[in-house]
Amino acid sequence: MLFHEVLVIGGGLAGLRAAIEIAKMGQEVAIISKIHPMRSHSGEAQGGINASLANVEKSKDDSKEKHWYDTVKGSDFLADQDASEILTASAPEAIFEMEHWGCPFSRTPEGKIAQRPFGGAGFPRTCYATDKTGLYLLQTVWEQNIKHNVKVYEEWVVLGLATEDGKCCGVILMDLRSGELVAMGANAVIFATGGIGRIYANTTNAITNTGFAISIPYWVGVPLKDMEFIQFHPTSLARTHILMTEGCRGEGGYLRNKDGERFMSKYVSEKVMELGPRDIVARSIQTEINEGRGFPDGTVHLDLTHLGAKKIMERLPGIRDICMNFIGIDPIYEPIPITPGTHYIMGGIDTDKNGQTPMEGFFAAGECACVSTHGANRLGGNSLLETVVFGWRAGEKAAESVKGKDKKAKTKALEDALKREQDNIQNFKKLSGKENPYKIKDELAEMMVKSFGLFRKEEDMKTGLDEIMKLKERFKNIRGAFGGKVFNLDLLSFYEIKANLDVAEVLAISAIARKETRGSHYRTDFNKRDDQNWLKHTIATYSPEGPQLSYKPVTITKFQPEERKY
Amino acid sequence: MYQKKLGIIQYYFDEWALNRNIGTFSWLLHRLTGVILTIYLFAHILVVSSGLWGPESFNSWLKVVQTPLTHFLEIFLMICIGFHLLNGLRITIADFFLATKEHKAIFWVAGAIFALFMIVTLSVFLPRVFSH
Amino acid sequence: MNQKQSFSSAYGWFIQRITGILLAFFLIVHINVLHFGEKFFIDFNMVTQRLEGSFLWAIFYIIFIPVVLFHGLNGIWGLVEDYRPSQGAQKTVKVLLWILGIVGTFYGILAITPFL
Amino acid sequence: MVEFRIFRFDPEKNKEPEFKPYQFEPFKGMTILEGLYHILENMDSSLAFRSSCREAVCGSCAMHINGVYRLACKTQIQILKSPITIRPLSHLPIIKDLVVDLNPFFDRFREIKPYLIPKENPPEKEYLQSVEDREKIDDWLDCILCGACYGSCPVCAQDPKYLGPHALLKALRFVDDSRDGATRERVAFVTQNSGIFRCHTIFNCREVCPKDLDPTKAIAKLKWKSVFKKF
Repeated sequence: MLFHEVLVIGGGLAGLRAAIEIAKMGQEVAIISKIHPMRSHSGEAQGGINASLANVEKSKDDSKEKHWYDTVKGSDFLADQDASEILTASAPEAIFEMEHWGCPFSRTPEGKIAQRPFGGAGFPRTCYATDKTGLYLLQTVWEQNIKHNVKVYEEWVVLGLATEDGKCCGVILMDLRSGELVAMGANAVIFATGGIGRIYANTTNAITNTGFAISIPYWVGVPLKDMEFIQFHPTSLARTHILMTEGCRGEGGYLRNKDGERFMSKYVSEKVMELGPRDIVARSIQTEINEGRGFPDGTVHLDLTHLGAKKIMERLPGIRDICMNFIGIDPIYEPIPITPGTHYIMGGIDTDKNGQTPMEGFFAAGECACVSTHGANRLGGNSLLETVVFGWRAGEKAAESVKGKDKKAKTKALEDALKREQDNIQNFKKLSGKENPYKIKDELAEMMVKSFGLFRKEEDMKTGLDEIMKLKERFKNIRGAFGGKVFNLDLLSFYEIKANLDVAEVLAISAIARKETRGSHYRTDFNKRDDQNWLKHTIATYSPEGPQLSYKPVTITKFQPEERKY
Repeated sequence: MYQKKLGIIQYYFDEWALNRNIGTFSWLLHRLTGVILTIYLFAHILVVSSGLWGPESFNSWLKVVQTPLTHFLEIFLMICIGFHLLNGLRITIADFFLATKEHKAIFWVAGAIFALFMIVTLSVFLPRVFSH
Repeated sequence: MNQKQSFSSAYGWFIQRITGILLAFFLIVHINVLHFGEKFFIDFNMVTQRLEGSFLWAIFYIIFIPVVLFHGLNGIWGLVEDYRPSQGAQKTVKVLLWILGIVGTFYGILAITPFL
Repeated sequence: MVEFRIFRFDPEKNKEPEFKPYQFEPFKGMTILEGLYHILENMDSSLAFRSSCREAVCGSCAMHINGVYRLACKTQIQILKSPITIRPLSHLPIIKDLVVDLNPFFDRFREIKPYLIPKENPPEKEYLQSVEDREKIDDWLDCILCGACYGSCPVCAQDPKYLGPHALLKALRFVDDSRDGATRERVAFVTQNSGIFRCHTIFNCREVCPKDLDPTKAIAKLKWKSVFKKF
């Protein structure tokens, strides 16, 4: 039976960063990833990574505390302020480290790391490397993993967790190449599996970002936190929903409706305009579209034409490439049609500020975790920062926690879990219904956009929840999975669709319960923030009857909740 | 896992089948003409060296090699030399001046020069073939 | 970074290009004179007329022959190397090519002496 | 109506690969990747291929489509002539259908030590790098390791030890980086038997690169540095 002291699940930024930290501390570590690390969704991040470096003229009054305040304010005061403080205070160090590892940041004329303005931030503090910051960070961190010789199991999928006495003691894996199931023991497991965007149809996320990973710990009893808070990115390309970075607006792009009007002035102050926080800008765009001021194809325009060819080529070359490749538009001469798209989940696996979940030996970091630094709405540029900072902290903590422990797999628990998964797979292959599971996936995704989108309403959400239950019923009556072993994508999809349904249910129940408007959770029937009753985190725990909700207070240290105005 | 076995010659056909572009085309022809020219070079030295055994030996050898067929083949030789020379210069320009972006343009310019060269060659060589 | 480095291939590459450029000049002169300039049929006398007592032509061929042989045989070596022969085979081919080159050079220069 | 002719090889069933035709009605703006998903979801659940980002930055879906190596995600069906022939990347062992074993590809990449080896101990803040120095590496950064260049390079087929366009491009990225201190070692390393001088300047890598990078130019630059020892 295979054994590693620490297992990192997920080869994105958070996972890779955690692995480096563990390797540096001298513990044995292996990364397990469904895809090669360089294919991770982190590489799609475009705009930048926040840190109060005060490198440019306009940001010279910036400080860690101001970054902290902006983050908390952006979160609509739902963020745990101690976690946010850690995030913002470690930011400069984390970024200097990346730079020392070779990340090719763009530079100011003095040779320092360049910064650009981003939504919801008081100063230009987003460090960037043209508009491919995520890709370059991912390259850098992966290269460091090569340097530290970290073992990577590429194209191995985690199917389940093995637990013993409420402690995590390993994972069950499927090697996609051979189709074999493998049990792998570990003293600590770090989940860094990223987002769940694919349960929505209009997502900017990669095809691999399904709800599967997050549901694995959920099924064995690890609670999920704040799942109702889904961020909608204001600018995603029409139809394909490919991300158009916030940097477009940071560099001075305009949003225009069909009358050519810069409509953001109606929703936020003249000073902020397009650079409001994402939830507000996204809702403004959707309002314009809903009230008939959008273009006939249901979009508004992101206008970069006034920036000039030089600036676009220098700062936003990737955006230009995407526009030319996918819709045949050159943003130097034509505005880009955009709509809001599902982008990020603020919630996730419940962790404390060291990445430790309520289950011993089980950690989480990155987008799949909810340390709650982002509260109800994340600011642009903070997600890359979160992956790096909390990946690092989770790695450190996990490495500490396994020191001096037995280096032996707990055979009994692993074998049980292995048996369970083998049965699951057999069941999937034996099914003989009529339904096409992919139809269920698509219908779920469409429904989520309609019922749990930017604007939410009690009755819509209730019908949405009914729909989920119906789809769950239908899922029992699907066709059997393809029987082959090698690279069986079909079987994997079955797992993912089943998980999508469960995660959607958690999301729906959490959202229906929260009777207020906060950050990205905007309800038309309760359109005010309610600090009296709802300044608390939603915790959803698995039970066979469906998710059980409980609540947890928000940590408030320095900034008292106030009205959020931009 | 499956991997196709490569034959020594088959390999060139496969590469051409999967990459039908200027680069592969000129690489293949460059190789072929290079080998032909090297073989020709040695043959050439051998024929000329017959002069070492006196003028008669040289003249009798030249009679053997100056037939309508060899004169016709000389046109082919000119094609080889012309292509190899021009393409060699094209690659050298790309390597020395980092002009990789312009390689296609250079190819077509070289093609035009090659065409001119061939017109002159044919006008001189074809009459020679039929003068026997 | 433990694999054996070979700067000889670096010079091989460079000299191949330089000899290539030189050959462009040599060949144009050689072919122009022989194939385009001369009458239809060549015999011993015609060649002797051209070369006899010409110091320049002698120098021309003494440089031309080694350059063209190096270029040709180095090209063949590049082709052979692509097939990744074993160390032993590589050595054999290398020695063979060097012998061919040196013998060819001497024999080639020798071959033009009757005309001088 | 469009027809996909897809290279199929299932190690559990076939000894030799075959091409299978699939016909369906594409919608406007449909990409090859969406077409493959359409086939997987509705027509043939045994199909295997890689994909992740669907926006040309992850490099999963490089394959040989109608005569050219391209990313399936950014290739529109309507620009191609039906039937569309789809093959996996060449020069790599095939695991199943369109999925190839990229290990040889990544092993070559690891050999060049693809990480920054700093010149000096890191300063307290960032290394200062002028805008001009940053610009020098700008052309070599975007590699997504999709393997299109490796598949298209005839040298990679003959010589599995050949470092390949992707690794050499990365080597130049560090050689040109003003912060990197191992320039001499890097150039010496790529001057090995299976290094830059195996490149025959065929230009295929720059022709197929989906990110419009120019490995041919990178290799030519390395050749210069290697010959004249200009670091």
